[in-house]
Amino acid sequence: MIPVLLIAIPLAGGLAGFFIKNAQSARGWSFFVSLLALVVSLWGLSVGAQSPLLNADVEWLPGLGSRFAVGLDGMGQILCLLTAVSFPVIFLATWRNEYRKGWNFYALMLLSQAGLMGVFLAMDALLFYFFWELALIPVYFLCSQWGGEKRIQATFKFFIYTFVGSLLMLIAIIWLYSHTPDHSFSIKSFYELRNHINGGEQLWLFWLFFIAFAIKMPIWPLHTWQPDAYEQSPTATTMVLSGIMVKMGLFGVIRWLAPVLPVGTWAWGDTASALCIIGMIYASLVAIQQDDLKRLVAYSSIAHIGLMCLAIFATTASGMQGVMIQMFNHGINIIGLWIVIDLIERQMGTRKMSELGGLAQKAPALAILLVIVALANVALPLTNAFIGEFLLFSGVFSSKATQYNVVFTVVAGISIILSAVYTLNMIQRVFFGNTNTLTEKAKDIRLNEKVVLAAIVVLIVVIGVYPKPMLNLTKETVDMLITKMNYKL
Amino acid sequence: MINLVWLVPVLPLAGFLINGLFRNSLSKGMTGVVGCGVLLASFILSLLIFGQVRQEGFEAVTVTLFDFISVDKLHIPFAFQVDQLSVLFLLIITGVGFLIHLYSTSYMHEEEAPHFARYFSYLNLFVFSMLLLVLGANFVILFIGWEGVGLCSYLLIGYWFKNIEYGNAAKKAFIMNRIGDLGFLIAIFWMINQFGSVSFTEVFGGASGASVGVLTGITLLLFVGATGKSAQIPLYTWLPDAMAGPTPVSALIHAATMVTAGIYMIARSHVLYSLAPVTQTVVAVIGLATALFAATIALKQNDIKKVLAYSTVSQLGYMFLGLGVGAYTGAVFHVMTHAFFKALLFLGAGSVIHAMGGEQDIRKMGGLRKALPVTSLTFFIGCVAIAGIPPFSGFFSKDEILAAAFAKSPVYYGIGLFTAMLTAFYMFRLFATTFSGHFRGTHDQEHHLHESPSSMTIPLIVLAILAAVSGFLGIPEALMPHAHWLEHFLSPVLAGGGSEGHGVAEISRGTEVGLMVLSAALALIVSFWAWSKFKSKPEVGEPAGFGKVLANKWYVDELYRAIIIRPLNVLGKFFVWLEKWVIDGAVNGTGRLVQYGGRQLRLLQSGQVGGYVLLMVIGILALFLVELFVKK
Amino acid sequence: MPINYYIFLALALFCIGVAGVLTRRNAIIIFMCIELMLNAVNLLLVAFSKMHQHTLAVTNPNAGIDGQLFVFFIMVVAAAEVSVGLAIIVMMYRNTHSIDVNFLNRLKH
Amino acid sequence: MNAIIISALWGIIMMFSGIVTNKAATIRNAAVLGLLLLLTGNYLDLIGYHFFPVDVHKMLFFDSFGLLANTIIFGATLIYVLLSGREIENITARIPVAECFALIFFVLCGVSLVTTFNTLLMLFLGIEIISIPLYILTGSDKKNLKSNEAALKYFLMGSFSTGLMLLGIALLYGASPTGTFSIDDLGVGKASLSALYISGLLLLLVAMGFKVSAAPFHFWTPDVYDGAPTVFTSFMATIVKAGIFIGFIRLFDETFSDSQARWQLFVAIITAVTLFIGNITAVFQQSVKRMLAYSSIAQAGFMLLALLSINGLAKEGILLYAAAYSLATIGIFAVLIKMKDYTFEGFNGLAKHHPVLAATCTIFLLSLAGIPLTAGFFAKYYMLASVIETGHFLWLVIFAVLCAAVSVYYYFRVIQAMYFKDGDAQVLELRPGFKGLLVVVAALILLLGVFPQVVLDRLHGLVYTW
Repeated sequence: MIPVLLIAIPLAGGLAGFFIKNAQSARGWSFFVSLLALVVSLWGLSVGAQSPLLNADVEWLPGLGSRFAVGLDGMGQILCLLTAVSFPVIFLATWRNEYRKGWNFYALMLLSQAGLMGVFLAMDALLFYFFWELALIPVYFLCSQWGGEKRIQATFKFFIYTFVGSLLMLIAIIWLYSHTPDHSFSIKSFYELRNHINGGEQLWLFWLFFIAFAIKMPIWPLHTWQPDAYEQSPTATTMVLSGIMVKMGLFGVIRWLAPVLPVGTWAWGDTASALCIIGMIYASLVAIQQDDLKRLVAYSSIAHIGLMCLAIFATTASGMQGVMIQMFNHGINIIGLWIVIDLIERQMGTRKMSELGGLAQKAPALAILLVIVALANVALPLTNAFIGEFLLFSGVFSSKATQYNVVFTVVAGISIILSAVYTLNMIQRVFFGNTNTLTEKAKDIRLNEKVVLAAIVVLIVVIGVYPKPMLNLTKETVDMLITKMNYKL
Repeated sequence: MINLVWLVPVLPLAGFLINGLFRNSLSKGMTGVVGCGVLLASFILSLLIFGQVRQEGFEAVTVTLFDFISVDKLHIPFAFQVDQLSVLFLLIITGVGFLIHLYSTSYMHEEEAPHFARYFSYLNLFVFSMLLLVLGANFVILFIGWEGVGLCSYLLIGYWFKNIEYGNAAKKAFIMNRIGDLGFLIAIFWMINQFGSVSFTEVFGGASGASVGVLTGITLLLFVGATGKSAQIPLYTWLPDAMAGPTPVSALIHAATMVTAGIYMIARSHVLYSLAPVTQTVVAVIGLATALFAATIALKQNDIKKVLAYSTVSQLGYMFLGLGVGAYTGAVFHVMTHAFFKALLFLGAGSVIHAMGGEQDIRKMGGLRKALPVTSLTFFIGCVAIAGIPPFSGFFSKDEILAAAFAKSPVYYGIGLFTAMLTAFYMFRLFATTFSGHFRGTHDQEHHLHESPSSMTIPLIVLAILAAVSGFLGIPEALMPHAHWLEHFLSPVLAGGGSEGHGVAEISRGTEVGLMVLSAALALIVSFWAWSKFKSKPEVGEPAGFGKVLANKWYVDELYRAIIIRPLNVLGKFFVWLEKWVIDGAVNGTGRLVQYGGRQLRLLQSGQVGGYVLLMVIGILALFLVELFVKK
Repeated sequence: MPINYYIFLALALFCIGVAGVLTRRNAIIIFMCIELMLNAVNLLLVAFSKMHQHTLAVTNPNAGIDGQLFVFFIMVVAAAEVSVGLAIIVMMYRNTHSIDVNFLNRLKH
Repeated sequence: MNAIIISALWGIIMMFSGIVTNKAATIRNAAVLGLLLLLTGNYLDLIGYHFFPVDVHKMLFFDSFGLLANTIIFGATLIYVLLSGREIENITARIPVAECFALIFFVLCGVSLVTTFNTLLMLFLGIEIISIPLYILTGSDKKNLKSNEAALKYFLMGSFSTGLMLLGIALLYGASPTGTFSIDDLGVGKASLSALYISGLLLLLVAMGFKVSAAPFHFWTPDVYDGAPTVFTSFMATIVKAGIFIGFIRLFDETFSDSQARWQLFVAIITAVTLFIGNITAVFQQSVKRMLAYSSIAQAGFMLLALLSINGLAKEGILLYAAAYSLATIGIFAVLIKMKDYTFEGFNGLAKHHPVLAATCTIFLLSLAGIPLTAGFFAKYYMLASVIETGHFLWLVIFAVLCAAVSVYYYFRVIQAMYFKDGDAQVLELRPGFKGLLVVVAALILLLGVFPQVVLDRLHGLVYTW
C-alpha cells in the first residue's frame, strides 16, 4: 500500500505536470506532490515495521516469474525518507530559478523521484532493474535540456557510462534468475541462490554487479563521468544526482550484491576496498586542487562515498549501521552544500573560488549556515556525519573480513584530515578575506533559502545529537545482512 | 546537586545560542551580561558541586543524560562523570573563563554589536565544549569536547576574518589538531575493538587484562592526539600562529584551558599509561624536548604574545614531562598554576597591547611601568610565578615535577632545570624590555598610553593573587608533611597510577630540599641577570648568527612546508593530470576509438557489387575453413 | 557412373558461375553467370533424384521424384527473375546508357 | 492456408483495381480492407476455422508459431499502410499505386509461405516470392538513379544468393536419407553428418543470412535501403525481414536441431560480426535513413541470438522482437518520410515545432535502444535470456550488450538533435490522423513494454505445446 503510493504519487504527479504548461503553477504543483510523498513516507515510518501496509505484491509477468513486489524495510525507510525529504527541499531551494518550459522540468523531476523510490522499494530483481533505468532517463533529459554549455557531451557520457554498467548487471540478473530453482526474480529466491551456485561463478558474477554499482557511486577509477555531470547539470538535478542517485550504487551493493553473492563479495572484498581507499585519497587530493565549487564538492562526495562502500565490505554491524545512517546524512549535507553554491552562483554568476571572497561581510547568515553544513561535511562531532563516520571507521577497524583492517582504517583516516583541508579552504576563499569588486554588491539570502538551510541545519544537529531513532530503524536490516554476508561455502 | 551537573555545560550553551541567534538585536551591554552571566552561574554551580566532592570518601558519580550511540554490542551513553579531577578542571575553566569573559567585555569594545555578540557566542561555545571535554564519562564524549574546542579555537583565531593571514593561522590550527585527532579516534576504535566499550570505568577496569603491546599502541595513539591539542613536538607550530586571535582568546584557550586538554586526557587515563612504560618514556622525552626547544625559541622572539606563546608550549612540555615520569598530580598542579599565571600574563599583555593601540613588538615599547602601574605589577607577579621563584605558585608545581624527574633520571632533571632557567631568562627579558627603560614607541602612542579600565584590571588583580598564592595548595612533603592538599584531594582519582608517591619517595628528603634550593637560587640569579641585562639596553636590532635561527623558530615551518605540504600539492596536481589524460582519457578514448572504427569500417561499403560479392564469397570460404579446422 | 562425378561436374559449373559473377562487369553477363549457377544446381538435383530412385526403389517406387519436380520450379522462378532482372537492367540503361556495374557507386559508405 | 490464399487473391484484385479506378484513396482503402481480411482470416486459422480444406501433402504446416508470426506481420503491415500508405503516391516517378499494393500483397503471400513452410521447396518459393516483388519496389522510382542502382544491386546479389541457397538445398537433398525435401525427414542423427549435409547446411545458413542481412552477407542492405524509396525501405526493413527471420528460426529448429552443436559456432561468429559491423558502422553515418539501415543490421544481429539458442525463450522472444522492432522502425520511418532533410541536422529542434512527432520518435528510438518501459527492452531481454539459458556463449552475450551500448550512441544522436539542438526542422504537411496513429503506435510499444504478458501469455501456451 504505502510503497505503491510512494511510487504512484510522484509518477502520476509528474505525468500530470507535463500538461500544466505554466512554470509557476507547475512549480507549485510539483512542490505539493513532493510534500504529499513526504507525508506518505512519514506515515510509513509511523506504522511500525511489522505492518502489512509496508508491503505490496501483485502479479506482473507470470511468464517470466517476475512480480510487482515492493516493500519497505529499514534501509528502504531511510532512503525513501531521504528521497521524500530531498525533493521538497530542492524545489523550495531552487524556487527562484527560471527554466525554459519549466513545467517539463518539474514533471521530469517528479518522474525521477518515482524512479528512485522504485529502486529503493523493489523486492524483485527485474523490477529493480526496471526502476534502475527509469530513474536515469528523466535525469538524462533534465541535464541535457537545462544544463550548462557543455551539457550534451557531459550528460551523454554519463548516460552511456551508466548504461553499460546496468546492462552488465542485467546479464548477471538473468544469469542468477536462470539458476533459481523456482525460476523467479523475487529477492527471496535470490537470497536462496548462494546454496545453488558455487564460488567460482560468484567470482565473475560479482564484477558484473559491482561494475554497475561502482559506476553509479562512483568508485575510482570509474568516476570520471561524475564531476562533469555535476558541473554541467542544473543545480536542482545535481542535488538529485549527488544527494540520492549515488545512493543507488551503495543500496545495490547492500541489497542485491553482498547478500546474494556472499562468497564473491568476501573473495573480492579486499580488492574493492582498496579501490575505495585509493579513490578516497585521490579524490581528496584532487578536490584540494579544484577552483570550481561544484567540482570541489563533486570530488569530496567521491571520497565520502568511497568510505561508505569500504565499510560495506568490512561486514560488521557497526559499519553497516554507519552506512545506513550515513547514506541519509550525506544526502542531506551535500544538498545543503549545493544550495549554498547555487545561491552564490545565482548572485555572483560564478563558481570560481578565485573570483570570490569576503562574502561573510555581505552575507553573514549564509556564511554561518554554510560553515555549519561544511563542518558536517568534515564530520565534526555533534553533526550527523560524525555519527556516520564514527560507526563506519570503527566498523572498518574491527572488520574480520580482511586482515588489512588497520591499514585500511589509517589510510582512509587520512582523508578526514584532507577533507578538513579542502573544506576550510573553500570557506576561507569564498567567505573570508576582503570583498572584491564582484562580491561588493552581494546581498544576504532570502527567506525561503534561509528556511531551507535552517531546516537542513536542524536535521544535521538533531541527528548528530540524538541518532538513536535512525539507528534503531535499520537494526533488523543490518542484522539480516550481516548474517547473510557471513555465509561461507 | 551533582545531578544538576549537566547545567554547568548547558548554561554556556544557552549563552551561545542567545548571543548567536539574536546577535543583530542584542545591545553590547546585554551581550556582555549574558556572556559573563552564564559563566558566573556555572562557576557558582561548580563551586557548589565542589563543595560536595571535597567531602571525605566521595565516590565518583556518573550522570547519564541519554543513550547516544548504541550499535549491536557497543553502547555509548551521553554521560558525565563527576569526580575530583573533573571538578578541579570545572573550577579552573569556569573561574578563569569568567574572568576572561569579564575582561573581554571592555577589551573587545571597539567591535560592532553583531561581531561583539559573535565573539561572545564563540567564547561561550568554547566553554561548553571544554566542559564537555572534562565532564565526559567516556572517551567519545571527551572526543566530542576535544574536537569542539578545536572548532572554537578555529573560529576565534579567525575571528577577524577579513585578514587572510589570520584565516590561515586558524586553518593551520584546525588541521594540525585534526592530525592529532585522527590518532585519538583510532585509539578509540582500538579500545572498542579491545574492551568493547569506551567508558572510563570499563576501559580502565579491563586495562590490566590487556596485553602491554595493545596498551602501548592505544596510549601512544592517545598521546598523538595530545601532541596535537597541547602543541607538543611535532605538532606544536600552530600555537604561536594562533596568537592571531584576540588576546583574551589566547589567554583562555591557548594558555589556560584548551591546550591543557591533552594533560587532562592523559591524567584521566593514567591507568593505561602506568601499564605502558614505553609510552611513558616517549611522553617524558617528547615533553622535555618540547620544553627545551620552545624555550630556546622564546629567547629571541620580539612579539610580546609570541614570547608568551612559546613559553606556553614550553610549560606544556613541562607538564608532559611530569606525566611521563608519573607525577600526575604534579602535572595537574602545574596545569592549575599555569592556568593562573599564564592567563594573567596574557591578559597583562592584552592590556599592554590595548594601551599601545595594537602594537605588539616589545622593541617599540619600554618604560611602560609608569603608564600602566597595575598591569606592570601584576605582570611582574606573573613573571615571578612562571620563573619559579618561591614562594610563588610556579615554584611549587614546577618543583614537584622536577623532583619526580630527578627520581626517574638526573638527565631529565638537568634538562628540566636548564629549561627552567631559560624560562626565567626570557620572561624577565620580556618584562624588562616592556616595562622598564625608556619608551621607544611613536609620540602619539606615548600620548595615548593609559591604564586599562577596571573591568580589565580586576581580572588581572584576581589572577595575580591566585598566581601568587595557589602554590600553597601543594606544599611538598619535604617541606611540610601532609600539607600537599591537592595530592590528598586528587588521590581517589590518581592514586590508581600513584607512581609519584614512590617516585618522590625514592629520593631522600635531604636531596629533595637541596634540589629545591638549587632551582630556586638559579631561578633568582638568572631572573635578576636578565632583568639587569635588558632594563637599560634592550636588543632592538635584528638578531644575527644563531640568534637568527632561533628568531626564525629553527625554520620548522619552512621544513614542514618543504617535506609535507609541497609534496602533497605536487601529488594533487599530478592526480589532476592523471584524471584528465589517463583515466578520463581512457574513457573518451574508447568513444573516439568507436567513432574511428566506424569511419574506417564504412569504407568496406565500397559501392561495388563485385566487391560485395567477393567479400561474401570470402566469408563463405572462411566459414568452410572454420568447419574444416576447428575441432568441436 | 558414381554420383561423385555428377557432384564434381555440378560444383565445377557452379564455381565457374561464381567466378564469372566476380570477374565480369557487364550486368547481363553477370546475370548469365548466375543462370549458370542455377543450372548447375538443376543438374545436381536431377542426379541426386536418380540416385535416390536407385537406393530407395524397394521401399517406395516413386522416390526421388521431388528432385525433378524442384527443377521445374527452379526453371520457372529463373524465368520470373529474368523478366524482372532484364526490366531493371533496361531501366538502368535508359537512365545511364550503360550497364557496367562498376559505375554503380552512387550509393556507398 | 487462409492467409496464403487470401493474400494471393487480394494481390490479384489489387492489380486489377487499377483498371476499375485510379483514385489512389479508393485503392488504398481496398488495400486496408484486404489487410483486415488477411488478419481475420489468419486469426480464424489460428483458432481452427480453415476456409480452404486443401490437402497440402505436408508441404506446409500451419502451426501456431507460424500463424502467430503471420498475425504480427499482417498487423505491422496494416499499421505500415495506414501510416505511410499514401506516401506511395508521392514517389517522384508517378507509378500506378495499385501495382505497388499488389506487389506488397504478393510479398505477404511469400511471407506467409516462409512462416509455415514444411519443405525446402516451399521455403525456396516463399523466399523468391518475397524477393522478386521487392526488386521491383526498390526500383519503383524509375527516374531516380539511386533507386535504379539499388534495384540492380539488389537484384544481382539477391539472385546470387538464390543460387547459393539452391545449391545448399540440392546438397541437403543429396544427403537426405528419404530423398525428400520435407524438413521433418532431413534431420539426420549426428552419427551420419556427411560432408554434403554440412556444406548444404552452411550454404543455407549463408543464403538465409543474406536475406536477413547478417554480416558478412549484409553489404546489399545499406545501399538498397538507402536507394529505395523510403516508404518501401520501411517495408523491407521491418515486415520482410521479420518474416524471413521467422522462416530462418523455423528452418534451423525443425531441420537442424539435432546437429545444433555443429552449427552453433558458425551462428555465434556470424552474430558477433553482424553486431560489430552493424553498430560500429552506424556510428559514423550522417543520414538518418542510412543509419537506420545499419541499425537494422545491428538489430538482425540481436535476433540472430535467438537462432543461436533455439529454445522456448528464443521462439517467444523472436516473435516479441519482430513485433517490437517492426513497430518502432515503421514508426521511425513514418516520421522520417515526413522530414525534408534526412540528415541528423535535419532533425534539429524538431521538439520545439512538432512536440508530438518528437515525443513519439523518442519512444521508438528508446525502444530500438532497448530501454526499459518499451517493448524493445523485453525483446532484447528475451534474446539475452535465451542464450544465457543455454549456459554457453556468455562472451557473446557480453559482447552483445556492449554493442547495445554503442547503439545507444547513434539512436540518441537523433534525440539530442530533436530536443537539445537549436534549429527549425523542415517537415512536410501532417494530417492529424497521422499524429494520432503515431501516438497509438507509441502507446502500443509502451504497453508491450510494461505488460508484455498481453502477447506473451498466448505465446507461452502456444510455443511450448508446439
